[in-house]
Amino acid sequence: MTESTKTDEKTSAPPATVKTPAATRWRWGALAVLLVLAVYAPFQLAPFYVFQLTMVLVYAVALLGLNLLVGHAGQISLGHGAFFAIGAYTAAILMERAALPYPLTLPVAAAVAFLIGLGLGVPAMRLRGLYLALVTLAIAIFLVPLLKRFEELTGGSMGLTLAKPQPPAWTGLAEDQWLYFIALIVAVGTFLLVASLLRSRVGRALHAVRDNEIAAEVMGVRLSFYKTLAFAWSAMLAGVAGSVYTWVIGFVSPDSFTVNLSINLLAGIVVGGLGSLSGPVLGGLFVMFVPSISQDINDAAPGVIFGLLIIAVMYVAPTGLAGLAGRLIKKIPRKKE
Amino acid sequence: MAGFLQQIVTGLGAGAIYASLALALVLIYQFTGIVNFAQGELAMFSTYIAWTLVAAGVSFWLALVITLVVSFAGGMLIERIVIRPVEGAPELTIVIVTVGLFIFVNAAAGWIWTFLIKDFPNPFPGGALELGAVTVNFSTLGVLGVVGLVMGLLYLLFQHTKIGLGMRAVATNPASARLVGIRVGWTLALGWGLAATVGAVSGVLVAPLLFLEPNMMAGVLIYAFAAATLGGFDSPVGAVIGGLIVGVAETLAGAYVGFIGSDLKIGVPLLIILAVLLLRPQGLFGRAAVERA
Amino acid sequence: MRVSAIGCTALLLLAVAACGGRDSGGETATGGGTAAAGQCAGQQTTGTTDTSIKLGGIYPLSGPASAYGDIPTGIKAYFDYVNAEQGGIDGRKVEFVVRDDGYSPPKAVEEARRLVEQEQVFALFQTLGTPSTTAVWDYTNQRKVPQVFVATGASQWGSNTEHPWTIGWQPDYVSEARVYAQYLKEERPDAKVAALYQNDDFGKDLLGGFKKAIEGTGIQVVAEESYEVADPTVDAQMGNLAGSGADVFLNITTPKFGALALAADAKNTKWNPLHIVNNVAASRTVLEPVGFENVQGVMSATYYKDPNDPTWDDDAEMKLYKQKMQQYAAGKDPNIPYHAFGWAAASSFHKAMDAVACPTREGLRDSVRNLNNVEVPMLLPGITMKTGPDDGFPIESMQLMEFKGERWELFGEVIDTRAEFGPPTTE
Amino acid sequence: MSDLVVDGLVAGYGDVRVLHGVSFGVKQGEVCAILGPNGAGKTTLLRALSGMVRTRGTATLGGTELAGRSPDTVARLGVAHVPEGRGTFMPLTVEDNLRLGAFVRRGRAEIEADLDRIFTYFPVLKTRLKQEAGSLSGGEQQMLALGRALMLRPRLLLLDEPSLGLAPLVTRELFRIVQAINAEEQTTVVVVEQNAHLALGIAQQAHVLETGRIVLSGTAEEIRADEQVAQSYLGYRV
Repeated sequence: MTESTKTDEKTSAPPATVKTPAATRWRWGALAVLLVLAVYAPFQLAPFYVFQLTMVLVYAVALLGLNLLVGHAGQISLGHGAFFAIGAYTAAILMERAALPYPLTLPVAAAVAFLIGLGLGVPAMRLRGLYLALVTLAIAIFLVPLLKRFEELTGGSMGLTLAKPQPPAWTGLAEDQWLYFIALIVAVGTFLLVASLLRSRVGRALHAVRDNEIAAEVMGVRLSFYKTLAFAWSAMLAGVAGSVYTWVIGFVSPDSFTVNLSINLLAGIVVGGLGSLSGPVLGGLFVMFVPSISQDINDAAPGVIFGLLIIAVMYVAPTGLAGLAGRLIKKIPRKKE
Repeated sequence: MAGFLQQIVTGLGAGAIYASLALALVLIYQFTGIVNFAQGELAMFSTYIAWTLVAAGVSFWLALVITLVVSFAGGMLIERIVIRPVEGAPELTIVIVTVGLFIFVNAAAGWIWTFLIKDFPNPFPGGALELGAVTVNFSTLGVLGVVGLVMGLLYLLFQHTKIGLGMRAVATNPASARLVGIRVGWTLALGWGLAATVGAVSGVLVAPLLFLEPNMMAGVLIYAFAAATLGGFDSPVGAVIGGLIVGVAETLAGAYVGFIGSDLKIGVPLLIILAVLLLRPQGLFGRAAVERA
Repeated sequence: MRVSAIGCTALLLLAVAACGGRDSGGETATGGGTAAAGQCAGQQTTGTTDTSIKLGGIYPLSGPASAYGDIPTGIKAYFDYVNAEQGGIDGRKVEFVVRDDGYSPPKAVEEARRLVEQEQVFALFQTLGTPSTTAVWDYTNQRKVPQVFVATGASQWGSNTEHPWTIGWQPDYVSEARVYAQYLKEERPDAKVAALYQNDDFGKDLLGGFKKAIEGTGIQVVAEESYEVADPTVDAQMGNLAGSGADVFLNITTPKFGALALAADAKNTKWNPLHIVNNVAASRTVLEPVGFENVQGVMSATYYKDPNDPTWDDDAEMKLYKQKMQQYAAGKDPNIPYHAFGWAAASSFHKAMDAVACPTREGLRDSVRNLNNVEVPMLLPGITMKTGPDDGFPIESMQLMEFKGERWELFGEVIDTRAEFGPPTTE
Repeated sequence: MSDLVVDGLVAGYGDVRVLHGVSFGVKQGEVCAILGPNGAGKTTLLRALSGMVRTRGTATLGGTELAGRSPDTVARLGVAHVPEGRGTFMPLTVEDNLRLGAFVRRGRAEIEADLDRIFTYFPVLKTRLKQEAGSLSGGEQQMLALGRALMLRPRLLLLDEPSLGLAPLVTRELFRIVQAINAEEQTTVVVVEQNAHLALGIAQQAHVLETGRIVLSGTAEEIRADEQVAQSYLGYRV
């Protein structure tokens, strides 16, 4: 590793938040507004937009997991879509083959993804940076033919079609609203889980691993243990997102989880902002909306616009949209001074 | 036995294709520590330039020369315009920029040239060499020969020229390279130009065998990654040998291991990579120090 | 930094909510449709008026399957032509909204909902690909939105009875397989077949249909190899198939892989089987890069006219197609077969609309399921669209062809697979 | 007449300013020592001179402006900087490292002659010519760094903590060589050093830097005689 890359990495780590009382108030205020809005939104929006926001939440949960791995533990994964797929398929197979009530599929999907993440994490975490990225990429690619191979279980290339969860009558909610609230509860739950995880000793250990592996080791952090754990948690969150995805879309097939999904997810979290809690939400919005925006701009070749937009965002906000938002806000009070 | 040898030859043919692109990947990685996801797409785009020239009546060899020159300039231009603005940003940001470039170039090629597959002239004779019961296509030999030649030229460039020395210096320690007076920015651009040129050679070699279309290199890229990982991301020789091993291994596994079959043979490079990396994380020919990202 | 980022996210969501709230359309909205009267009373008229009809299509315009993105170009050219020169379909100007799903099922679900709920289309006219179509068909059928002439040849569109609002168009893969089986039964009753197939529903349907059709005959499949769409080459598979000693090669592939397999077969001078390439990869645009001298005697079957085929140079419909493509899709190459496919499908839709009892969604649903030998000029002579209460397959006939010189030559009679085999089934 | 003239030099990283207007001069062929505690801005000063950090103010070498130029341009103007950590090209051979020092020079024969000249200062390098630089010991690497710098035929040599991480005996030998080089080649040297005793031993002039400002300047003897300096940096009382 060269000197210059070392300094780059240092600057890339998000600066530690200095919690002044005012800032904390701001933060809680903003969060409260956000939550109120999130609860209010499905009663105001057309069902289609409710569905879109539901998918944003699903992607946000998956990105939360990726953020844990990439943003907080500093490990690159190009195979996050594979764990998303594992969660989605676990839920689908349990609902289809075992007729398990859908809420029960979520913990099972989480557990399966966690265990597979742990199993793959033990060898994978001996690799660093680029090599880990490529091995995870290979996992994502390999999963597609593997899903087709076990046709009796997975439905092969035709996939599995499932009935979507129906809202209980007492709620008076429409299907889209019900699914939205499920996704919202899962998203809020996982965000709280990750936030408290990061504040704990584990979070500090992960940051130490990211910022300086050698120093962390010297300080007595069991590197491989925490890295593997981060990988497994990240997989678990992807699995949770995957199971909610299955409820919302009602269909899984190998073509739903190609390597493009993994690459979109990684692009999403980098664009959203690594290491920040709002990064996954912004990334989810990016993954969900930017492809359609690209098509609105140029329907002859949407990819041309999508590619340019990714590059443009990285120019404007090299540390992601969360960082950009932060910088913009920071500038406002400064002018007043 | 003849069947087995034939499988190996088939594997070498595929491996040579992977190796040619892996060579370009390794070049960029050496200089910048970046895995350029758009490398294959740039190669595809270069090949379309050559195709357009040939279709316009330019002779194949002249078209090739023009394409290599244009690719070199294009590679440098991309470094200056696309990569330079995010220089100094976290590596992951740059990787994502190359992903954006991948999507952009792929879509642009489809937009300009449509998705119809195109015939690309084969510089090598169409026949085959009969060695006993084994058939070796001349095009396989040609690809292997050109890949070897490119590798040799790169070796000469790096080990025996001043520019090459400067490039190696930038690759190992850019800050220090600046202090001895090397214009690092231009050297990096040179590296991109060189990688784009090698990529163009790869595209021109691959196109007659895979047919030219915008997704021609996307499948090859994955195997080129595997080849580079196997050989070591900082070793051009390793990339080529890695490519050949990957090609042979997946072909043999697909043919002889019943459970794997044709559908799961893509898992073979995965297993090889995993095994190699666990035993020797820097790859077969890489240097331990280079594990940088 | 984190503080303000959350604030910003809040603002952003607020903006999304605000702009969403403005043009929210409820489930009951009629989208400006006129209430149907008389025998059509109570039927859905969303997306259509006396002067307009709005259709939505979902295709991969981005990503690895973008080649199919040419299909809507042909459709648009047809509708533009009909709108400009015939006053639309029965006086209704057609508006065709195309959305991109990148061949990704969840994206297809999103786009289907956008088209149905936001754009308020009358019907989904074509969704492309089995995965995307399967992902949305529960939705369209619950919503009672016609999803007609989907661009995929899976047999479930015709055989499934729980999805009356969804129907295919092109001959399904099983029917196509039967055409080849029928030919081999007559000409090569002892054929040993080697097959290369794409490892997805399309490849498996076609190969499965073929195996089913040759049951009880002297024909056997002696070797089969699959490939993934992500594979760079099929050389290894072709090597293994050549080693099987088969005398017929069944090439079940998409265009690029079809060309690769044709080239590999041509290169191998020791193995010279009868080469049957499936319709998807049989376009002259696939054979040309391989070299016409390398594909002499290759067989296939088809149902619509290939714009590259000189046989149709004087055909009235082909002339019209090429002229109107030039006029309404300037700069697009009319020889791309997907354009002709789109044109043929659009003209089929026109015919189906002409035959509706009521200009309603129910009317379209019933019309496409009650096609009585409807002629579509872009289809081969003798091939018509026919459906009935227990037949959900509009086109089931194909004609064999052999490549000679620089073009396909049709031979034999049009083969009606339904007459020969009964309804398609893979079971 | 000073060869190197630094006037009001301001430098820093991002928003953090490290140097707050530093001014001094070094005569042609003299050795100038920069002393000061950790974090005073000594390394930043050298980086500012060789263009590695953004600056305001001026720094001229023989009348040519250095400040605000890129490191490679500064090197082409004859400034050789041996950075903190030595800046060795680890995987490259010793010979490659030395030749890189002469990267901006032309004239093959002269460069070959200079190689030989460097082996007279550092005979050990000649025996390690084809070896990877990374395999050398710390002292050898420091010698290699010096040799690489000399291959530029520098007009100005900037040395950043040459003694760091080396055994006392090796350090003394190194400073002896620096002194010899300075004497024989008439190269102007600016050396930043924690070990003030050693630095003052070869310097004519010295400046003490604290929190980005020069707080004391004088000849080596004057600085050595200063009681406060003696206390803080020399580790003994006068």
